[in-house]
Amino acid sequence: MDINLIVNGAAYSRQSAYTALKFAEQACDQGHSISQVFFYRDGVSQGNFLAMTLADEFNAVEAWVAFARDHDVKLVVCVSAAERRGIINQQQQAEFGKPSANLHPAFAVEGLGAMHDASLSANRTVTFR
Amino acid sequence: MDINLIVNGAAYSRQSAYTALKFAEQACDQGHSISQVFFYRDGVSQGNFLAMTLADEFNAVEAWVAFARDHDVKLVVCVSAAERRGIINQQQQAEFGKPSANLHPAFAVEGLGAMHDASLSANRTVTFR
Amino acid sequence: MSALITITESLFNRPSLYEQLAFASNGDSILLIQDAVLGLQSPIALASFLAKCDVQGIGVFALQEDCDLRGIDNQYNTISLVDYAGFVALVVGNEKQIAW
Amino acid sequence: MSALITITESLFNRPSLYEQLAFASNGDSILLIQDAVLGLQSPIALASFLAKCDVQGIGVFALQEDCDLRGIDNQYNTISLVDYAGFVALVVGNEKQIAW
Amino acid sequence: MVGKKKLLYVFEDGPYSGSAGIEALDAVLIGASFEQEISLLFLNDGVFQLNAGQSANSQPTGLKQYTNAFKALSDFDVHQIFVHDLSLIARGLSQKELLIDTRLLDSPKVAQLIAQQDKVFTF
Amino acid sequence: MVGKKKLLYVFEDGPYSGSAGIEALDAVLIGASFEQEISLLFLNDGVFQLNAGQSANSQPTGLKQYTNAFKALSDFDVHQIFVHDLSLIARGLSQKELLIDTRLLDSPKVAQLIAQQDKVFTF
Repeated sequence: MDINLIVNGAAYSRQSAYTALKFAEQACDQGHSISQVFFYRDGVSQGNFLAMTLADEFNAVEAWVAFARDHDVKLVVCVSAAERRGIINQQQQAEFGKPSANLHPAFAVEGLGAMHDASLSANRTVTFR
Repeated sequence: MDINLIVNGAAYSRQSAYTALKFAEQACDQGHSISQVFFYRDGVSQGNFLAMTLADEFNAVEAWVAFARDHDVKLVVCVSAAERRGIINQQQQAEFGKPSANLHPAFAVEGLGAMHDASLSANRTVTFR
Repeated sequence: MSALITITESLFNRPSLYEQLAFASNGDSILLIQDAVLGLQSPIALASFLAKCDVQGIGVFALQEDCDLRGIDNQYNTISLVDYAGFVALVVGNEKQIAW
Repeated sequence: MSALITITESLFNRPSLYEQLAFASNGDSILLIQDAVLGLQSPIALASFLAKCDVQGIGVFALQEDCDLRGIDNQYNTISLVDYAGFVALVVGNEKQIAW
Repeated sequence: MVGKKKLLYVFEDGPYSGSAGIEALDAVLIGASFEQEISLLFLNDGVFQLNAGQSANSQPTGLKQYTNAFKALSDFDVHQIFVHDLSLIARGLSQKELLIDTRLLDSPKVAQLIAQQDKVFTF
Repeated sequence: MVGKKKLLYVFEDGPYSGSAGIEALDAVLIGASFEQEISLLFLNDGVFQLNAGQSANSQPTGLKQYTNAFKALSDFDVHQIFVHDLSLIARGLSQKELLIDTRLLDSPKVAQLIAQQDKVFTF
């Protein structure tokens, strides 16, 4: 089956990043495909590569990047949610004249249309709050 | 009176940034002094200068910076909370070899000791969750 | 030492916060802010909470601006609406604040 | 179309989520994850919720790993513990998921 | 139209304390452009999103009063606006105090609405 | 010692779902170095922070099982660990299942404890 995910919870502060990732890994192990993981609301913080967790703590951005690479999954942060929360990539940095960027390049920046596209085409949509 | 604040709620997602700021401004207007605003937990996101809100939306980082300048208030993000959430200044950028920084220079980076120092010396401590 | 207790969350979402009145002392004050003001709209929702506050000698306040923002029409004459200046006065007038 | 309803928050914090059972339909399934598994430790806390689920024909599951992490000892033989593979199977086996 | 999907957007929290409402509304406005069958459901504190008495934002540094944007939904051809009746009543509100035209549903009708959906978005 | 202040740290949420517990514990460990009179209070779901049955973290990519660190509190000379009795009982736990030695308090005793404090930290 084709499954897409929506992840709304913040990295570190909430377990939802972890739960979503474990679910996604297991789905792939069972032969399903994860068409897209869309990060919305505080979930966009999961693309911030400046996050530094302790060696024995779960690091959401590293875990998502590895997962997406291993299973060829599209990671997307919602552009409006991310800009409001200060998560931007180098292109946005240039566009808005900001001094830096912090979104991992493995994450695409797209609008809520991407969330709908994926939800309308996938067999299942699973939201993690 | 000398009042210190602890702010735990995330910028944009929670009202606590706004409530804390309105309280702080009113306290200063009444002749009290705000010795320190300590940003802990998700509250550290209020120092992220990459955040871009719409013109008619409340922008926490800009509002805190203006408030601190006008009233000579010390703004502090908790180092461990901020590093875990990817909010770092240029010194940390250099120290950890990160490609960028996103903490507004008006915010100091200190440990939980600073929270205790302020709380032990102030007449009142007010927490905004 | 008297306390100002601030409650931020909605009574409807987190009723247990309002049961924590059992941890307050005579002379404490409670200030309802943010979603906690939503209960003021219903003449029933906060009635038993306020009756207990009255028995325990605890004053109950709510932040006017948070009511106005949400269009809340205060149904309780035992809840005093305060502005941010009143919030500051409550902090100053109690030895400590507790954010439930 | 049957739904998998996931509940994430603690019964003790947000009891209204468990009253939203009224919005579920016969044949739906409920999966308790994260803080929602805390109620399994008490033989009383979830009893009336589970009785209603039984009447409505709704199966109740809980995520084993979240129980183990928290040291929760499931007190209910009507709640089936599932691993992440079981979570995936529940998503596949219902036409949609709703995250309450 | 064949192939139209039923999408439901649920509002469960009050406005301003958190951003769930404004971000759910953003999603609805984008969803409306997909020409599917869209519905909104307000339950629990979500009914306060539609409370008409919300004060306009007087100061420029204030919180954005975004909920008037619900009035624009009809311009986007979104007309299926449902409110859970018990949620409304328990909060001391009535249907005529709401910003926009809504349809009240009792709990079994809410269950029926949800059962008919292809996707349910919560925020 | 004259001038010592009474500081209370309150744990209200269960572990892992959120970071309130680990971040409250971080604050306690720093607070302990200030040589004040420190107490911890566990109420509501916070009592699960001390539940002894928590599984060790088997996989390296798993969630950090941090609550064993509560056992180190006594090394920091933190001995005032209070648990609200009704919160514990309502959640099917008993005092002997907890990770560390605690003192049970009924609601009036919790009110008394809070009333004696100079500062109360919630997270």
